[in-house]
Amino acid sequence: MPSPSPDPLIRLDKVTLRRGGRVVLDALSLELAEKRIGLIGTNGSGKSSLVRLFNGLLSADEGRVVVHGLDATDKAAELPRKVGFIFQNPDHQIIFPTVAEEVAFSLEQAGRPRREAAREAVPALARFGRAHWAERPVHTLSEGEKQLVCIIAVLVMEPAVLVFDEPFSSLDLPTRRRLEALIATLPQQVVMIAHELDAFAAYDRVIWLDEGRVRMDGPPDAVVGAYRAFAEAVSAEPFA
Amino acid sequence: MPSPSPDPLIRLDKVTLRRGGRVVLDALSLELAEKRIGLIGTNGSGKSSLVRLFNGLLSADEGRVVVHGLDATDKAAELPRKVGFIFQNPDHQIIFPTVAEEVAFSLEQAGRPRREAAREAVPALARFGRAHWAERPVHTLSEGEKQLVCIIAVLVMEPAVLVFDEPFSSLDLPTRRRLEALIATLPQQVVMIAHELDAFAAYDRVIWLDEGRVRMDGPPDAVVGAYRAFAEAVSAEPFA
Amino acid sequence: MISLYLAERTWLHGVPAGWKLLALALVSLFVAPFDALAPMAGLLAATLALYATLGRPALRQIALLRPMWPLIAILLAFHWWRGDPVLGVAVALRLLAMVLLANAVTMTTRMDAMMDAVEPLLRPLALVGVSPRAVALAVAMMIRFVPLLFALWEALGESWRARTGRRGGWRLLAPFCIQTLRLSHHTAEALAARGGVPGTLPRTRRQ
Amino acid sequence: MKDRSLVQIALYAAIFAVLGLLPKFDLPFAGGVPITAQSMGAMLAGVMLGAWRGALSIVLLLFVVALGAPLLAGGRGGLGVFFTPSVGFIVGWVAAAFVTGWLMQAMRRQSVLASALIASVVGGIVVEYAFGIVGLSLKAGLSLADATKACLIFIPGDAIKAVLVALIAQTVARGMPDALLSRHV
Ligand SMILES: Nc1ncnc2c1ncn2[C@@H]1O[C@H](COP(=O)(O)OP(=O)(O)OP(=O)(O)O)[C@@H](O)[C@H]1O
Ligand SMILES: Nc1ncnc2c1ncn2[C@@H]1O[C@H](COP(=O)(O)OP(=O)(O)OP(=O)(O)O)[C@@H](O)[C@H]1O
Ligand SMILES: O=C(O)CCCC[C@@H]1SC[C@@H]2NC(=O)N[C@@H]21
Ligand SMILES: [Mg+2]
Ligand SMILES: [Mg+2]
Repeated sequence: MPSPSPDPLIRLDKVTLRRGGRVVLDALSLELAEKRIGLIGTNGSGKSSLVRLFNGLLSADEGRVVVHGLDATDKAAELPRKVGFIFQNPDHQIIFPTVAEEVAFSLEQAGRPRREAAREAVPALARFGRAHWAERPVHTLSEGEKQLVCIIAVLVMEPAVLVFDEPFSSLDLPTRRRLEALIATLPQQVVMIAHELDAFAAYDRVIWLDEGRVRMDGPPDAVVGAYRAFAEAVSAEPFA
Repeated sequence: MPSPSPDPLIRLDKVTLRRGGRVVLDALSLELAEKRIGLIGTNGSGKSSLVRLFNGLLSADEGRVVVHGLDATDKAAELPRKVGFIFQNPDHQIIFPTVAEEVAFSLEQAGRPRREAAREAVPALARFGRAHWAERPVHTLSEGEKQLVCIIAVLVMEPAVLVFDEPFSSLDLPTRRRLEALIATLPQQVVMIAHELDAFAAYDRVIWLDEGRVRMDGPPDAVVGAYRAFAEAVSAEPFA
Repeated sequence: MISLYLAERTWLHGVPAGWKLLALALVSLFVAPFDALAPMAGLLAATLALYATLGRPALRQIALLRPMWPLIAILLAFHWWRGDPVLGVAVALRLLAMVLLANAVTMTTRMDAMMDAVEPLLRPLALVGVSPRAVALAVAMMIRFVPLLFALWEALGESWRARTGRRGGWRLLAPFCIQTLRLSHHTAEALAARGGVPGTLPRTRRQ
Repeated sequence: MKDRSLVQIALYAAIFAVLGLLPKFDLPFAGGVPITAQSMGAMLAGVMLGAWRGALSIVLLLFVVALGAPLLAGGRGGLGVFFTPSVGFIVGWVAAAFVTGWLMQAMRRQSVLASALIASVVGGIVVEYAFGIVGLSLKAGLSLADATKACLIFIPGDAIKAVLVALIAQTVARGMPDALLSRHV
């Protein structure tokens, strides 16, 4: 069971982030207390950059980020233990050559002794019906299969916050549905980025990011609806 | 304008493909003559492997592949001029450090002299409203932005066949819609893999691949409908 | 050439990593001074016999030596030219045998097992503030990067071929350098995202 | 960032290993010390990573080689290589990478191309050969003068490698400026 945080809140206070000279997040203030939070927005709007502040992969140029009581500046090194992070591109997440090693590393980072972690990797995979992948070299998996490995490797760590950066983009429909159902039952706080907007139906809150600012923030049907309308308007103007 | 093929047909004759000791495609026979063909199936069913036969990135262990009159074994080197290929993972497609170089390379491959190609890269990007990306190092783009660069880089080559391997997985809704609209107007043959099943509504034919064999083949509503039903059945059984 | 790990299990997978590494080190030390034909031929024969006991998948891995043939040819030609072809053959045999032996260890040992085996040797480093787990991880990563660099080169080549139908060759060198750096950048992020270099923070134990 | 250093060290050790898979030649006049692309690896590590991390990446490589991994030129490895006439060169790579990296950092304000070239020549040739010559004279029973002469054969190749390293460093500085760690410490 994931350990509950005493103060389960992600707080951003006038956060500005610059990357390569561009302002990517612009004096953003947010309080994320809900259990299920969706993050949407066009490509390049700053979604991935924002969630990278939560686990210390990026740090704010101005302003303050506090995640479940940990200041992201002082306590950057402790954040990854609180915040599980599924990368948008599986190739950016995978560290080890075989599936079992990848999962075992997570278990070890979560505090299990080495041997125990190695032993538990296969049962952990079995919970997802993928025990037979244990010995497979990761690079011989299909893209969707790799993506599932990334998700499993983070879920087994049972962190207090789960950040999913478009976790289902390459998954097949049955696997996506089963993961959505599984995630719905988890006790942790979930921050999910997706372009597949159906995913948010049962969420508590959806935030629409636009050029590093919040364009809309509220219940899923309102925000997703407005975003869809925006998308239709934009796409009326054809390419080329 | 893309040059029309005299014989616009992709034919597979009892094709078997093995990868890492596993049979990935199993005595597959197909005749693809339609303009718009969708390819669906669960992760690892062999979709990406199949389309890699079309442009010679993989070659069949048994059987014969003929693409628009070119035998994929003898004429492997000529295939890429016929078959434009958008990779599933942008990181696997991008070669050059800047966006303009990436696009210029495509133009050069399509027959433009080097200088002309370099000059034309910016107008080509402009057709997609992305002229300002020209000088950006590709790795500083967001994942969705990279995916769009990959698509643009292949579209500008105007090959006779366009193979899209989950091209929209990271794209935002407006961009996806605009590309779908653009693709609908193209004169070329299109083979599209996607897990996002709405994409196929206006297609001529959808093929459902399952463990390297054709499980169903027909008009989009029938095949997609059956696949959805299958997905619901599978996902009734929860993970973990 | 440090072949990828072999998924099909063989009996050698079951031998503890430490023993395999020790055996390899001992053999390499022992054969270094020999330049005679007979012992080297014997060594290679024994190595091939070892592969035979590992089964067909292992034997297939011998194909990984293909890039070494030109080197062996040059070596033989050179020693011939110097008037000592027998020495050339002996040297070539040793080279092949040792590479195959080392490959046998690599393809039957998972990296975490490798780490385990190495760790006791590193314990003294803790005295100067270097965590043995960090060193073990660096070793594991380095060994992982070698085949990955080849995979990266291949992926670049595929991408080039997908648009040209030809091989990229030297033109891919500069893109390759940049890709390797991106690879390491992403790996560093992936490591940080899961808690960073181990052993540097007090671990919170959970039940 | 500590994770980043660790990964970079591992990466350059791996690149060094890959360079060893390019063909080598056994040269009689140099007592069996091969011409190898790996001498470029030490320059590259220093230029890209700076003194400490550059040197550590070579230490890591040598450690793994000692464990038996066949990562030196021509697929050699194991403890055996530390008993050949090459040993001076092999150990010298650590110092070569360190000095190369140190110079690179010291010339932070000069152009990447020029400083990488100078650093590679001084670290990867002058320092590297100093170690190598001593090793060679001890192991092959040559006088220091003879050992020095034997090493002249390496100069053209190593000069080319230094130029290559400088060009690579410049390309990287253009396409991915942050990656040149030697400039950011
Ligand atoms: N390089 C490889 N070596 C060995 N096996 C491979 C390799 N690449 C893919 N496979 C295997 O081949 C099968 C088909 O893979 P493929 O990539 O074609 O699947 P896919 O249908 O495209 O899946 P996805 O929807 O996840 O992209 C899978 O079982 C996969 O594990
Ligand atoms: N390493 C970087 N250096 C400079 N700029 C960057 C870097 N990474 C991203 N950016 C820029 O920052 C902005 C936000 O990028 P980010 O990756 O956060 O977008 P995103 O909302 O996640 O988009 P997507 O939906 O495509 O994943 C984009 O304009 C992008 O080009
Ligand atoms: O693999 C070995 O045995 C070590 C070889 C050392 C070769 C040295 S490094 C500097 C000089 N330049 C070369 O090309 N070879 C030597
Ligand atoms: Mg993103
Ligand atoms: Mg695929």
